[in-house]
Amino acid sequence: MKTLTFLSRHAPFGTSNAKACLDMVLASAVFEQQVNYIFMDEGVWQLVRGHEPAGIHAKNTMAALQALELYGVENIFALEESLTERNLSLAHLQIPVRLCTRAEMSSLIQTSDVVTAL
Amino acid sequence: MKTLTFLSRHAPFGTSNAKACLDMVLASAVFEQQVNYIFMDEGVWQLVRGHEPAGIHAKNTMAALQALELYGVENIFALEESLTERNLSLAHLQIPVRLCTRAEMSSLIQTSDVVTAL
Amino acid sequence: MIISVMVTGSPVSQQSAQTALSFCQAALTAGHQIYRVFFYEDAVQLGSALNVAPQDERNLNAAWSEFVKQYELDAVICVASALKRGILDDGEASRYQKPAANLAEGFDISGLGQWVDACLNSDRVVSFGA
Amino acid sequence: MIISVMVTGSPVSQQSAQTALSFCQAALTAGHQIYRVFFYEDAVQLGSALNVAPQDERNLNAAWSEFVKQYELDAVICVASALKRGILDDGEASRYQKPAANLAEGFDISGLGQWVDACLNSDRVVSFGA
Amino acid sequence: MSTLHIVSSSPFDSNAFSSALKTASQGDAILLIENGVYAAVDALQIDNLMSGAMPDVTHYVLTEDVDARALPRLRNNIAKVDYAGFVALVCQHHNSVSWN
Amino acid sequence: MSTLHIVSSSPFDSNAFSSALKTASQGDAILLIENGVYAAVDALQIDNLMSGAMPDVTHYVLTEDVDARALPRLRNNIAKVDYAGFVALVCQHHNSVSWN
Repeated sequence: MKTLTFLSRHAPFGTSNAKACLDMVLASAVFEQQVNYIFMDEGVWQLVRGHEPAGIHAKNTMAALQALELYGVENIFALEESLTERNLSLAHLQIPVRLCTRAEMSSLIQTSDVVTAL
Repeated sequence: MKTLTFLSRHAPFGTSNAKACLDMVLASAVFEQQVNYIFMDEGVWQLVRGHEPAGIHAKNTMAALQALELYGVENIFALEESLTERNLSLAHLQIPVRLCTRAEMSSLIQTSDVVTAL
Repeated sequence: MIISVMVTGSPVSQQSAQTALSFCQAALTAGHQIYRVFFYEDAVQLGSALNVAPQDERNLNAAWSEFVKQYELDAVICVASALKRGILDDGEASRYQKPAANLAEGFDISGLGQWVDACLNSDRVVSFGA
Repeated sequence: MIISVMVTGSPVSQQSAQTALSFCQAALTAGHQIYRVFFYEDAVQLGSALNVAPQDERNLNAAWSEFVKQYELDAVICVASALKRGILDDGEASRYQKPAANLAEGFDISGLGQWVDACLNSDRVVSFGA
Repeated sequence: MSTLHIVSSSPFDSNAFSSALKTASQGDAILLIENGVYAAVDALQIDNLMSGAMPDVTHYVLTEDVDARALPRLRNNIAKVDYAGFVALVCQHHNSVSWN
Repeated sequence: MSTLHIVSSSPFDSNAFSSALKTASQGDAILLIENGVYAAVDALQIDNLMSGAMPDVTHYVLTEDVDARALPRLRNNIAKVDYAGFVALVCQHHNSVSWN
């Protein structure tokens, strides 16, 4: 079993990066690998509760994020300083994530076999 | 005659924005309009002398920039603070440009009929 | 007013082509006239007739194609951008001896001059995407 | 070493597909093995056989197609990304009743699982573009 | 003669908003759309950008993009407009600049 | 176990370099490619980013991208590598992260 770590660094909707990262995480889960899914930088906006993208004809991916646990993706992190910079706290988030410090994230990266930033 | 102003805000080679802006300027010149071509933000890197893009299989667009005057594009500006932020001066630049302040640029924008930022 | 619109962003990986469509629809609703829509750079992919959208997502290419047909808009795909990205009408496909054309209905392939012409003949001009 | 490469950037409007090709060529020159190249998101446009490059510019699609054929590399175009962008092989064109296919020689269309498989079977993995 | 500055990239990872802010003249307007709406949030980094901003420049945000992203709290003095308002803003100003 | 951080966007308009710099651990390396090479220039804004950087992280820049852009002057302690050197760096490190 390998450890695959995904860094989701981009906001939802404006570009397809967030969705592209999620699809990769789901594909990795099918292979039953050890997956770390880390939201950082603009990526933390993906977690904010209450998205209503119907007005921009976009798909709400929150259900897919909430279903990650069913797929065996349990290591979901948000970089604490990225939340703080954006005046966000855990109370704003729709899905349960573990907060991590920059040092903890660096350590997760170093102990991974493959790291994908999208 | 209309005044068409182009803001070239992106570095060369990494993306196609710089070339896309240049092509628009050349097309506008054919229509014999009043054209302002302003290099600002990362766009000022396009002007630096000595580009050698053969190693990345890209085309050197400096000749096209130098030929702008022949096409009647004479109002070529570089935003002074963008050069300063990048530790660049007129001595680094391959083509003659007029330096402009932020206020002068704002004024050029306000008196234009169409402004295109690329 | 007479309005022209330029779109430059990739229709799949950027939001700009979606924003531009909503803007154009709102402009017509408000009684304005659209002189031309010009697709430049990655936005020329909106002209592909071969794309297939996932069942639960909007097919933006089809939505644009239907919109320009319904209102008989002048929708121009930049030829230089299109050739580089493999968007061809029958004429270009035959000129370059390519096995197929893929331009969707409602769009024309033409030069950058069409955009300059739009700038000269419109009261307002708006760009979407990078 | 066994290396796999993912490319995500638009081949025309971003440099990443060019960088990735030079990297792969250097990897082979250094004696490494390329297990797979995976094209995702806007990079799937590299698989278009319809593109026409300006005479004074490199045709990056053709360069990639020739490279993967010459070294018999496994070059996979992500099917989900490709369908959205109108890149089709004969099978997909017929399945979705599209008038033409446009996939260039040397590429295969397949799923994201091919990339995960590459991650599991390679010593090193590098991504280009976003 | 005034200009509508349309910003579509987030101020947290692009200089588009900062550049628009420094370029806008008195009487101009700034409209935040797409990921540009993150420039409407109430956060220190945005305050810092705003501190040197020209007064008498009205800031707008596109409702559809705010709703899609569920922005928790907007900074003061931002007006919401829908697509019809977007069109009206384009018509009210002499020209527009799209900052990406 | 060390990581190669590959940065391909300019620090003047993207947070990629800044984020890589803050994430890199001791013994990691940062390789600047494409528009990322602008993070190698000798300018105040880059100095400011570097001031909080982890020591013992080696910085490299891809020669072909530097030559293409004719960077006037590089900051100190940056090593140049060509594509062969890029491949070698990938092999020398346990994994890589591409920051765009």
